[in-house]
Amino acid sequence: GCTGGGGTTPPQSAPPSGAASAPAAAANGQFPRNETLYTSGTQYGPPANWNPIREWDFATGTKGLCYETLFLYDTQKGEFTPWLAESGSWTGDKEYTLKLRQGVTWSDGKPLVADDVVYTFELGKMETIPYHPLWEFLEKVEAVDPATVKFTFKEANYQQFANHLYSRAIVPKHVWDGRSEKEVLDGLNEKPVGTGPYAYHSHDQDRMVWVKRDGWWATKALNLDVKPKYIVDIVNGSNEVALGLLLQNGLDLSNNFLPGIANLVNGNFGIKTYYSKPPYMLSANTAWLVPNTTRKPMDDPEFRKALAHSIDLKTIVEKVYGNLVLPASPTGLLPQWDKFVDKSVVSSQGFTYDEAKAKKLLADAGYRDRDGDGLVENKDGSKIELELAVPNGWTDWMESIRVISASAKKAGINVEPVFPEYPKLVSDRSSGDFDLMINNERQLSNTPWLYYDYLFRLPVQKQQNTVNFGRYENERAWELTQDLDRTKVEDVEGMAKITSELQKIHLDEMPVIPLWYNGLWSQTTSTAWKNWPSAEGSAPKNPPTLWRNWIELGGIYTLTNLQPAQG
Amino acid sequence: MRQYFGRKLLIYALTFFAAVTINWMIPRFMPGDPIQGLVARAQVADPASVDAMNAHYRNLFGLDVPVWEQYMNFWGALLRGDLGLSIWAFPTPVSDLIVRAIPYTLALLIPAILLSWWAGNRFGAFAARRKWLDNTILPVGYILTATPYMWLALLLAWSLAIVAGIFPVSHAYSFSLTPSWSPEFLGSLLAHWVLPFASLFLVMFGGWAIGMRNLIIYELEADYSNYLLALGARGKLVRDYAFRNAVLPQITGLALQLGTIVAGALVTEIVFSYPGIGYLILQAINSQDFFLLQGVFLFIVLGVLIANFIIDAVYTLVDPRTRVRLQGAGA
Amino acid sequence: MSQADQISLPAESGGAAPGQPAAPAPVAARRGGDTLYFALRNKKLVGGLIVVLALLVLGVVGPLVHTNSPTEYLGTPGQSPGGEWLMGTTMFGQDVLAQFLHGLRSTFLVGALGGGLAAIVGMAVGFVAGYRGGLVDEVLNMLTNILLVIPTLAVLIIIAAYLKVRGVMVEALFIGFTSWPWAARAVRSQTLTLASRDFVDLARLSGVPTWKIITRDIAPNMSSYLFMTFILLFGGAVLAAATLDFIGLGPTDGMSLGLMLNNAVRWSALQLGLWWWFVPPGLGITAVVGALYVMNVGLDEVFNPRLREM
Amino acid sequence: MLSLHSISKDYRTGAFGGATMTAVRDVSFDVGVGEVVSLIGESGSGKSTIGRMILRLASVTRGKVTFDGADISAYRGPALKEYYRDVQGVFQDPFSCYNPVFRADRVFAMIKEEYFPRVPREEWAEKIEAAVEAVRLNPGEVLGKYPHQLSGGQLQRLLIARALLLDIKLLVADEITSMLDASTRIDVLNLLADLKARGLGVLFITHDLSLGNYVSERTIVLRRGSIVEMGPTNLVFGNPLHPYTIKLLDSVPRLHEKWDVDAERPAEPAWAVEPLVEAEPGHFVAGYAA
Amino acid sequence: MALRVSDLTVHYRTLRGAVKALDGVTFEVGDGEILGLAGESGSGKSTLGKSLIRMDGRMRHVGGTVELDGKELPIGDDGAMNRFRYKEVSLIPQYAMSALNPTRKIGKMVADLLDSHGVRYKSVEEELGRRLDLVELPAEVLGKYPIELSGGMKQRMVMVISTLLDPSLLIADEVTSALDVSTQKAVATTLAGFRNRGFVKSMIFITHDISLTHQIADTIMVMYAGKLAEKAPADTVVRAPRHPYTKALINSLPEVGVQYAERKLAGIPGSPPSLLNPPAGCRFRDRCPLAFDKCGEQPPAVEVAPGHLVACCKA
Ligand SMILES: Nc1ncnc2c1ncn2[C@@H]1O[C@H](COP(=O)(O)OP(=O)(O)OP(=O)(O)O)[C@@H](O)[C@H]1O
Ligand SMILES: Nc1ncnc2c1ncn2[C@@H]1O[C@H](COP(=O)(O)OP(=O)(O)OP(=O)(O)O)[C@@H](O)[C@H]1O
Ligand SMILES: [Mg+2]
Ligand SMILES: [Mg+2]
Ligand code: NI
Repeated sequence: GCTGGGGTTPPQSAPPSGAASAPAAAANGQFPRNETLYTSGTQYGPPANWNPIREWDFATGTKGLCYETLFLYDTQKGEFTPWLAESGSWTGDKEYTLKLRQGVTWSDGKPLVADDVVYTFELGKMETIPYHPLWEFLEKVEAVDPATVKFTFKEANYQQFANHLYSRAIVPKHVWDGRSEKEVLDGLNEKPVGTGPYAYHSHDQDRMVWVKRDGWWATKALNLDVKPKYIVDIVNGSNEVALGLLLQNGLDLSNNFLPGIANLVNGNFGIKTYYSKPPYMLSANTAWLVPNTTRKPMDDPEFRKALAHSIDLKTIVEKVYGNLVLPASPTGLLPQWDKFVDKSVVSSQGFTYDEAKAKKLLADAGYRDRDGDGLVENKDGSKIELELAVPNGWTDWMESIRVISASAKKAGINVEPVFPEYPKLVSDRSSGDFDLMINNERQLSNTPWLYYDYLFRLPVQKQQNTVNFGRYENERAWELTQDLDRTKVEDVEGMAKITSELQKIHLDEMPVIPLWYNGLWSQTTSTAWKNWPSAEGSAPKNPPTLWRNWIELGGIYTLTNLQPAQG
Repeated sequence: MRQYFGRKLLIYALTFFAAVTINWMIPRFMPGDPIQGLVARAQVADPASVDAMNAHYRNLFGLDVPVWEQYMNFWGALLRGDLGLSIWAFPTPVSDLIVRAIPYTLALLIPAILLSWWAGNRFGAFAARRKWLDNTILPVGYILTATPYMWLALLLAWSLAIVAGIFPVSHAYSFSLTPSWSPEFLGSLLAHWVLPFASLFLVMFGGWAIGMRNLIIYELEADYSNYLLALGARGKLVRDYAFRNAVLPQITGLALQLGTIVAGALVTEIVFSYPGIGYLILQAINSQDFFLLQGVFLFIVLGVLIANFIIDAVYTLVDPRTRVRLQGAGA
Repeated sequence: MSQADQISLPAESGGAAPGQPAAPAPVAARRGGDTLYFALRNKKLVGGLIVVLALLVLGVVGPLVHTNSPTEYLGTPGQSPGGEWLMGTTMFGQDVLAQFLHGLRSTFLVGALGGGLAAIVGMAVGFVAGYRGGLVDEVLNMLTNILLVIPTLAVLIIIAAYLKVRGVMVEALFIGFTSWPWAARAVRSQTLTLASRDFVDLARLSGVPTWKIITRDIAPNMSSYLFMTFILLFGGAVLAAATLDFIGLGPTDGMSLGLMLNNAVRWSALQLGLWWWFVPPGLGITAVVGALYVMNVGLDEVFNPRLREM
Repeated sequence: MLSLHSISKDYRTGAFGGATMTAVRDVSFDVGVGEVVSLIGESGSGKSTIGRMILRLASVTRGKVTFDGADISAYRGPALKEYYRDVQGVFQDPFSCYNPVFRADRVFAMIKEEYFPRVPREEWAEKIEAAVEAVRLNPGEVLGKYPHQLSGGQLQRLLIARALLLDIKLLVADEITSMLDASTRIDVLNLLADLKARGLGVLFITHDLSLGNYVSERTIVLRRGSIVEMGPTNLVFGNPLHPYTIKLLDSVPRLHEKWDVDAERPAEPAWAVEPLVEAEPGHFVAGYAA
Repeated sequence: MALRVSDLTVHYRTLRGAVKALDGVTFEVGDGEILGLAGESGSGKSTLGKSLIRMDGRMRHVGGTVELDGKELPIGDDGAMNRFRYKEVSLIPQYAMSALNPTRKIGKMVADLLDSHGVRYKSVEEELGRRLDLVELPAEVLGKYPIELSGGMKQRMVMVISTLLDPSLLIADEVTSALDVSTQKAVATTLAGFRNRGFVKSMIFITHDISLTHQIADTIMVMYAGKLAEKAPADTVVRAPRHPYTKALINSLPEVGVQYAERKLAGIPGSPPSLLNPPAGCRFRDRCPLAFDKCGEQPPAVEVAPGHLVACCKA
């Protein structure tokens, strides 16, 4: 069904403009409820830039609604869908050729050409650009013709490159050309010119408004259409406000962690989640307990294992989260990666909460309670006093580590929860100045390689900024991880073989202790829009989210599948 | 007169200087490195990139020069009205964020302060008239002034917004509107304003009422009141006089209260997600945006100082005693 | 810093201090059993005291009797009051009553500690400034005025952000060190009037050292005033702590009423209708502070014969 | 014994101490052993200020005060304490001289604590009783009571007893009778006069001329901080030469003489700082031109 | 007779019982008479003054009547008294320095006060000017705030205000005690001048200084412990007092010229009785050198000579 948008003519390829200059789009400054999609849960500060390079803080939808990627990746099916690209394939050992889709135009009317892709990837040559590491194995990008791009590699890191293919937002060279490194990195890009279905409408401190743009290529090419004429993304000040809005039907899609949502889903509030039963949400990432393996006694795998057995995960899942999360598999691999989990390894080496086992592991490894305080001491008799840190204010985690502390103490391990402010934690974590912490900074992606990259990346730097915060060093594991990277994306079996090895090492050594899967928090209401993704029946199965970097993981289909609730 | 104000100005200047200095220290002496936080958010792993980004941001925030120079630069920038960039809303200048938030805070604070002051004083004077009023109505004042701002705000939000659904719970105007002068928009602004205003108003109202009641009792006991009564002046006249005189210390009280009031506005805005300065502070705290915190703090100090100065000036204008004293006529 | 200021500000020019006697009336205070007589007959004082004491007992004894841990997940989440859980349970199944009792306890702790500290600092500064006069006075006065103008909450926020672990004690400390200025000012002006009284001169003529004069001659004469100052500082500290707790800068371990409010809000108690989670803590704070304020007025009436009969 | 050498006192006034106000200007006089000197003048003329300067309760802006030849401004700590062993004061308002919170005896206890810490308790009690009896009070009646339980006259006499404990040489008595009833007032005055006989020097500050006249041998008339007339009491009162003194005396209500109510009030004599001139032996008058 | 007070009894309510501050006082004040009220501190002078115009919250009218110009004053009824205040009875308070509203211009305050009595300011403006002239105050003071006036000026201002409506009776309570001799004289003579000019018909001048009272009063009434001790023409009280208390009082007054060395004066030993539970009989008994058995009964005030009342059985 393709019903345009309620009769009013959307502005022709709406020229993105400043906050004040687009009021004509909304009839007397109002967004009719039945044409507007209200979302929230992505943006934590006021929309401050529309710069697709700033993947961590651009305004919601900058990538996905406005700028688009070459491919999409379907996490459910594990498939790549050509998007701006028409196709792409490895045309040599170290050569990848990409065909661009024809008929794609930028919102200023210019066509998308190969040079745009080349320009985008070449931006990564700048050191401060987040995808700069790509150029460690990429040698060059060339436009063979206006519709063909050729990538030549120093080394074929298939997995990694596949990730780039659906992660990089393509920017128009004719607009961006000549921007300095500072502008590229820090520029606001107030007038985003993209290929996507929406254009900038207006913004305020607490909201971002997108307006549907005519002439989105996918309508013709893929018979896809986005129904909401306006998308109003509400800045997420606090979860409870979002919940309030949701209850008042002021939100159609909330991507917030809302405690107590289970009650509401089960009650008669018109709020739906992907699953109608626990865990209610799809899983989005794994929360790990990260021990600092350079410190005693966390340098001892046996101690780490004992610690893993001492965690009362059930209480966390049931009480703290009210069953909104799933306990993680001992491997920590997300359910979407189930095919890479070696069940035999898990059954032989996995762990669960088991106080007795934890005590036994401790005793066997030589950790005994020498002074009778119920807490074990180091092998050399010195006291063990470990601090488990989560950022202050992250309430669910704060509650969780209280639980961990309590159950660990029962097993005899002295773990105290601490709540430093976030920047402090970040700098401690980078420099390795911590005992234990919780971290979940790896999202679901196309490849478990990213997961193991997080666990095993070597060499350990002075500052560990994104991976291997525990400074765990295992050459073999890192080699295996690199091997995984060099395995072709289609070679699931080859990948599984390597991941099985990696899981063995992981469970043997416990460099990080997987705890639970954080959900792809998502709650929907159907007053204005229906056909939301759901596990049930024929409902769409895409991730119901506008989280940054998730629109290209299928979030865009959620929009194209939506239907007005009335009529 | 000049001396008096000169001296006041000196105090203000010193306060300002102290505040700015504390302020300057905020991001520099906070645990954790804001730049590191910024870089960490960008999820850059490559050591070279990290270094490049670090250098880039250090330069951008002016943290790559010696500390004393940073301090000087800070003053320089300050005098140019430049409060630096926010991290929370990078790369929006802090001053922009503040300027955008101010109207909301002022729209809450000014009516709440003035109306509660006026109504509280009236009410307190009224309650002081009779013993039974004093014992029945005034306790309301005590309860109100003892109420934490946020709790009253919560109660109002819960009862009138969530349960009764009469008012919206949060934000400054409906998400279905864009700012304009249309009646819908103004109506929406008003509807969103009522509850935060009411919670501020009520708490302050209680305080002023009690203050006035206590003051006016002393005034009614004063010699001039007794003299008037002995000469058979009407009760109304005596009360009027007492009221006028009792209002004067309440003006000074207002100056001293500003800090508290600002704090009250802060939590109220937080409860209602009202996009004013208080909300900004919460966001700054939560995202550890010290540059923003710095700017907001400075702004509050400045605001309080200016307000204090105005109140001081008003006070000297309305109280003949200080005026005369200042002119040295009494000496 | 606190709302308490509002009802206690010794007006600089007016001389009369709302809520407090313009000058302490210790003569009356000492006249035999009069004070006690009026104290016992003053409904405001007695009523306020009863409420405060009742809550104090609840806070002190409560947790000993009702031994549930305030943080453990004991029951079904989100139980409404009644039955097994007198005041219901939180989102996690924590016992709200236990939280409330522990919260009361720390509320009193913060109040007593923060208020006490502020009173001590305020008195020290006020006494010295008022008694010494001259340059000392000028400098202290300047300091007081500066602190009075700086919005202390902002300062508190900054300081609070420094610490990894914050306890109730630390919080009380902050509050104590930032909320004294108005008290200092009030004490100073009282000291000024007292210091010009002849008995102070007489003490000096008797060779009594300054500190002794302050502690033995001046302070006892203002005892009622000082006590009332403390009461107001106490209330102010409780409110300040609640505010800090509420914006998430409260104790990271331990329970307080402000923290309960904070948690209730963060975990959407409002939207989920768990009113028993956020109503009692606010009510507790209001009751403690309100009762203290009422007591203050009662005391004022007791100590100040002029106010006894209006 | 006590000499004032051209002392002056400036107070800072104005809202923030901008202006200065000279409360006492170039005042010089002596008080000898066993001599009662009365200091007379209207309100605000600086009488108390002079007394306070002598007692080191106020600083001297210019000039110096010597006691037995030594400049008292140098005394600090113990030296000052020793000074107070010799020089004591009694103030106008007996009620405010007692800390209302404590028993009246505390004024004695302070003396003991600071000056006689080693004297045994019994001995001390005897000493007090002696002193109290010396001021003609009944120890049993006044000791151990709170100030409000005693009359003004009793309190005032206790203060004098307190000074006596120290065996002082000079007493500064600042308006010690103005708060007392006529009937008790005279007792205190008589007491002073008796003490004088024991060799005590007294600076008797008052604005009541008849009282000054009653007890003192020498009189100093003060006007706006300056001495206008000074000399033996009988000369100053018997033969007032300065117009201000004359006016002052004229204003004193007398029992046996009535004012002429409807008469023109004499104009306030013009005020100027004039040097003291010796009009008769020992009788100094400001700006006197014979 | 302008004022006739008969058997006036006023008590203060206190915790420990009634303080019998005024106990059956009877006297008269004639037209044009200035009655000087003298006595020891606490003898009930102020109480009497207050009773005649405005009782404070703790005072209780126990008995007796007050008649002014033939009309009875409802002194126990605060509301009813309002009619008489200012127009009939007026007061110059002791606290003249603080009697004026500090934040109101004086003229405005006067206007407000007059308005309260239904008198138009305009109608008295001229007279006000004349009287200000009389006390040597410039007319500009009306446009000033009290703080801009010196103490003496305020005192005179209050005198003018209080007498503006020409009351029958003016009560001046200790108006001079805080002043030094020269100002004291000025104030006292001005008051007498007011009477002479007819601004007030009669006046009660309260002070504890007999020598001062004597200067302007026609009659002096000496009170002792809530009772009348002696009332007589001023000269008689000073020269030929009959009551032992008056005598002792007069004798204890030093005079200019009297020196200790020449004539030692004597005070009155002892102190007045508590008014909470005053002993029966003559209240001066304990201190009286002449006391004898009969003093155990309350002596009535006897007119020993025309206009000379003495309450003592020895008189
Ligand atoms: N601490 C002070 N600061 C400023 N001025 C003062 C101070 N003390 C006294 N003065 C001023 O100094 C002058 C002299 O005061 P002083 O008390 O010595 O007068 P006095 O003769 O004792 O008057 P009185 O008879 O009223 O006691 C007065 O004008 C007074 O206002
Ligand atoms: N408010 C009161 N409550 C109780 N007793 C009072 C009150 N006011 C006065 N008295 C008592 O009444 C008696 C008479 O007091 P009053 O003030 O009339 O005396 P006075 O003659 O005016 O003395 P003074 O010369 O000190 O002014 C005194 O014993 C006094 O203690
Ligand atoms: Mg004096
Ligand atoms: Mg009196
Ligand atoms: Ni809304």
